[in-house]
Amino acid sequence: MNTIVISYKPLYAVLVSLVGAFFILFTSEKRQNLREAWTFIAAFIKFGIVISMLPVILHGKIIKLTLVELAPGLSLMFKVDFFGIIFGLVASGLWIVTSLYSIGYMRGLKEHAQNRYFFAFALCLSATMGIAFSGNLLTFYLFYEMLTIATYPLVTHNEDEEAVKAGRKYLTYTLTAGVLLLFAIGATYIYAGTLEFTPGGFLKGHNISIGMLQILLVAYLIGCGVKAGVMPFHAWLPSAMVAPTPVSALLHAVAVVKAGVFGCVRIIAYVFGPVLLKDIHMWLIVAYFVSFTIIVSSLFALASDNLKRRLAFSTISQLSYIILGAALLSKSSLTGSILHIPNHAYMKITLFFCAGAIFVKTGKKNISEMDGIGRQMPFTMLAFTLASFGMVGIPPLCGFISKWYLCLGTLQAHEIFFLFVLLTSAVLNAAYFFPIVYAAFFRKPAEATGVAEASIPLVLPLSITVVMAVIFGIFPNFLFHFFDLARNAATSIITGM
Amino acid sequence: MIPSLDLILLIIVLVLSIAAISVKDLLSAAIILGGFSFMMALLWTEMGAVDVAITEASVGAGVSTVFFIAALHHTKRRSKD
Amino acid sequence: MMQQAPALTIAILLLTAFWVPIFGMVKRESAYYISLTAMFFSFLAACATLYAVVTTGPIHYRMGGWPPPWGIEFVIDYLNAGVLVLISLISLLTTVSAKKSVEREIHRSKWPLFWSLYLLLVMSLMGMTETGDMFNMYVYLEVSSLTAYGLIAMGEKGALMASFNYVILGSVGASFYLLGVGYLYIATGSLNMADLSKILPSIYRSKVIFTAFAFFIVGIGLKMGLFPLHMWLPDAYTHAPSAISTLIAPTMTKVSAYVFFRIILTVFNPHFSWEVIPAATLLRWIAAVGIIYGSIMAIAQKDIKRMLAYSSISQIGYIVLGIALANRMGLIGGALHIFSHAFAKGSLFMVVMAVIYKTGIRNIDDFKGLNRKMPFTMAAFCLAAFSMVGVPPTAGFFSKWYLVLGTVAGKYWWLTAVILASSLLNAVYFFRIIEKIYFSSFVDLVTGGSGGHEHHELPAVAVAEAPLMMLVPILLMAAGILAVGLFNTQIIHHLLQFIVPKGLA
Amino acid sequence: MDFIVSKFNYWIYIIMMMIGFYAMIAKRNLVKKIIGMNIFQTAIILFYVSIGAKKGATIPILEAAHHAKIPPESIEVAKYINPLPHVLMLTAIVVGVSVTGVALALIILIYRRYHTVEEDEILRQLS
Amino acid sequence: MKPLKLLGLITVIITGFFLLYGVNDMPRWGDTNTPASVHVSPYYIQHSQADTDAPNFVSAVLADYRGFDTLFETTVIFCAGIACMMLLRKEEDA
Repeated sequence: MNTIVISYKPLYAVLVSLVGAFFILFTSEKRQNLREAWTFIAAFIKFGIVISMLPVILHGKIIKLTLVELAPGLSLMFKVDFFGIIFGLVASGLWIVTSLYSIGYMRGLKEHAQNRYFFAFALCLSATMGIAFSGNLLTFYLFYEMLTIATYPLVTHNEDEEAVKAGRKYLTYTLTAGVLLLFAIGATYIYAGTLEFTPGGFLKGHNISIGMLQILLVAYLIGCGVKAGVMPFHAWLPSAMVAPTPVSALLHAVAVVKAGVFGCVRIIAYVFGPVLLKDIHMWLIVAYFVSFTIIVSSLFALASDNLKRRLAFSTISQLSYIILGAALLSKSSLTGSILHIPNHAYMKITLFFCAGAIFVKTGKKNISEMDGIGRQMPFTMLAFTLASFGMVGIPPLCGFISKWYLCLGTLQAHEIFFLFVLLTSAVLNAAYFFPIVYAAFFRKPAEATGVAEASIPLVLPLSITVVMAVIFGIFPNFLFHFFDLARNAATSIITGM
Repeated sequence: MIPSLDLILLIIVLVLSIAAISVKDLLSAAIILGGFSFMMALLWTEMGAVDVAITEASVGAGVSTVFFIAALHHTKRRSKD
Repeated sequence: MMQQAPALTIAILLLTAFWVPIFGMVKRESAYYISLTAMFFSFLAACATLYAVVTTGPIHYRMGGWPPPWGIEFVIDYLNAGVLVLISLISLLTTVSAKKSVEREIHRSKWPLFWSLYLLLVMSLMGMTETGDMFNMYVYLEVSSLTAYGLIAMGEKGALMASFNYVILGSVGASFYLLGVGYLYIATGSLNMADLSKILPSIYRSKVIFTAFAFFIVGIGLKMGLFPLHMWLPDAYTHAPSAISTLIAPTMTKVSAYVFFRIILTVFNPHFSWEVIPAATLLRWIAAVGIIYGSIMAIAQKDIKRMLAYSSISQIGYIVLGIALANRMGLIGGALHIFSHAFAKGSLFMVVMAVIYKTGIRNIDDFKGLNRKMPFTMAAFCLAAFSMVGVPPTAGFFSKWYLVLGTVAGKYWWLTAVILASSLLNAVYFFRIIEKIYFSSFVDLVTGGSGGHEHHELPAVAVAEAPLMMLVPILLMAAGILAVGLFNTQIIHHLLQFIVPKGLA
Repeated sequence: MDFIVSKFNYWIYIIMMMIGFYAMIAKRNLVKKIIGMNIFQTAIILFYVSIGAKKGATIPILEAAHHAKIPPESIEVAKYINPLPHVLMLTAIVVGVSVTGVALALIILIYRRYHTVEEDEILRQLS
Repeated sequence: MKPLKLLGLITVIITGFFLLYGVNDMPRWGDTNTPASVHVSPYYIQHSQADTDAPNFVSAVLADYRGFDTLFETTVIFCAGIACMMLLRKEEDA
């Protein structure tokens, strides 16, 4: 088991968008077509590379690549395992869709500084890919910080006061988190002498005091949790919604926040490991902590009228599902939590796309203005409705499967409390999504308009993602084998192999 | 080496140094500094460092003082402290 | 030729410096080209030295052929071979990029003298790195100070007073150093560093040695701008001609930091410096306070050069902290920071020089939208700023990484906190500028934040990049930042690991 | 008592150094600062010269007939004053004068621009 | 007394105290057996005539053993000269 294959593919996957980014940067601002061509070429090549690694991983092999030595005994190391490839597939696959959407959105609004926008976007994807495939904590940190920096120009894209403020807030939160992470990584290296991710954790058996381990865990989880929007550290996420919608969609539903969650799961499952986490009596505390986030952010979502803001709070709540699943440390809950990464991504990106399409078409941002919008934009709102069903967890959408496993996990871990948390949150989800759907289809619009859908580049992506969300609900192994990957990952973590 | 001469020269040098930094007329201060250097040269001769003494007498007491006076020629003589 | 390389590094510059004023009298422009050629050959010699050291081990070069305790020798071991190449590379690049700026800021009639002093300054810095004799070091120290006094005074308003203050404090520093040498000499009778390190261990209990040590620390500390002895540094960096700030910021303080390493680790042995006297504890406190002080003062500045100067004070704190941690990781981190900070500060000052040359802007508030005018220069600025903040994979991250490892290994948690807090402070003052450069074009145009989406077309700004002679060195320096970052393991493996005393964890 | 008497000279040098040092950092007049610097440096030189001193020894010039070769072993070391500090101090004197020269040139320039050599007045003009 | 002067005075006194502290362990003034007189310098006294043909030890050391220092002593003068010329020169092209 776990045969190691050495291949340059992970490096290529990272480099493709990096090189693409520079092609974009050096294209003149006027030449839109060429710039978008670069984006597409890079996106497709990247996706192709990632998908070509899938069969190898499904065979139970691990792709490994050691590059430059970053520090004595610590290399820039890529390692593609079950867990990593899921994230890689999600991010690279959705990049293609988002690129298409971006083009429609940016052209529709005649945005400025599109070069910078697409450049930073491609850079973000490089960083995300690096995070997905990093084999040790130092490599992870390198790409994690790269992601922080690359996202910054996207958040401040509008260059007005609000955007600049949001950018500052974003940097304050994420850089502080990065610093904590650096401390934790440094301390881990000094104590454990290695930083390589190992299923089931590598920190065990290094004779580290419990207090120290607890401090490290807290530092790690804050470090990654800030990006994941865990509750007291979430404030940057709603304000970062000033960014253009494709940014919110990809970065705040897929790349950035998922990178944070991905990091949290990596820390819990591949650095500490289930056994150690139980030994230091932290798993329940973490679980209670994120449960709080799940409920409270749902309440916040309920209270906000701005659609993107409501989606942002929904994201915060859903991300905490993933961390909760990991913290419960049972096989089912881990499967559910890992599976929720792609599932939530497909659903949430649909929702954001819809919000963007509505904004481009009608200029409306607030839910209270959206009465009857379903008659005007039937496709968009249909997709929205389906995706929100998925978020609540209604079968046959993909959200159901991951939530089902999460619930099973709470039972496996004998913690009934968390089952209630999940169910309450599902009710709350319904409470903040269904009124939108209701208003869109059953309320009369202020002024009657005929059917006026958004342009093809906007509607096509959201149709694709929502269709995928449905298909993944019915055939969880469709195309990408997400379900098998998630279950294998969970097995490897529990058995420590 | 004559201990008493040694001591007397040392005390003279000390007094001159205090004088150089405390007089308010800069020209006098420069000249006192020249004297200080010259006494120093004497002291060094007495201590057996002839080469150093000769250099100090010519460079320290001579050239330096000339520099100071030249500089003072281009600036003011009076100092506030 | 290879055997003579250590002497050639200096000799080329020295001989050229004597001739530059003479050729310059005939034709003013020739001074620059002669100097540039000399810098280039000296750089080659430095590279040859480095190559020889890496392949065959440390070099002992006897000046005039007299054996060490009696004559003067150059000792080039791993660390100073690296510093030597660093200094000559950065000063070569600075020379290339400084041409236009000097031509604008310095009057034509003074060019030959200017370049002559410039060469002598670089020469003395290289001499300080190479020499193995305590008194010879003093002479270089004075040459570097004297040339720097003259060069700094050539700047604009305020430069004269900045230079004069530097004269006073620089002389105090040099005199303290000289006193230290005297105290050591009276107790040991030797001036040769290697010889001293053999004699000293037997007399470590002597108060003379202790006093000598204290005076070395203060003397070198003054020269390198170690908090709280930094008073001369902000003014000098701010008011000096741009070319000179660019030259001295990355090189002079780094060479002094290197001398600091040398004195603490080679002349006195680490056991004495860290255990017999509580120097390490004291230096840790000084470094920590300096790091925070420098960062906070940098945040308060409006003038970009002054801000960079305060940031230098903070960065010097890192290097000293590395020494004071007294463990393997800390030492490596401190030594690596000499390299990473030299490249980062060098490119920052080069960028500032280019900006001043091109636009005359010095106030941070005026940097608004500069990326549209000078995209490449600003990209380099960002990279260097990231290095200062410590974003991987730039050089600054790795030196910080080793320093953090050092503090963790030594269980100095509060120092870990200081390093981390200061990188956040660095982020504050660098991102403030980056924000202005890239994202503030609309703040003024659209009154009061329009909610964003009704953007007007920005007025077209023609790209007006710095001239190629400035741009290429800037980009090379930026590449250097990345190179030091990515190949830090090689640098450590070939050069820096040898400074760690045997038996140190 | 022996402590004071045997090292009395060092005490005086140090007091002298401190006089110069005080003038350097506390006097507001630029020329006074330079005078202080000269005193400081000269005191250091005095200190060095006395390092080389030996009781009952003579100046460091070989006493021998012209061109007569004396075998190294037969030269009595204690008879001659240590020459090394003297050599160092020749350099130090020159360095000191050079620094003084540059500093005075600066003072002249400062006077040309600010018409004063008092530090506080200059700072007032600068701010 | 102004606060700045007081600060200066304190600095000076501390420095002086340090120097005096060091003096404690110094050899007696004029002692012939100090490390300074027995370690390196005897070689100069004994061998300079044989090595350099100069009866004056100081010139022998200055010009030969430590001739490298002397080279830079000259450089210092050169530097100072160039610096003064550069500073005081009128800004006009001849």
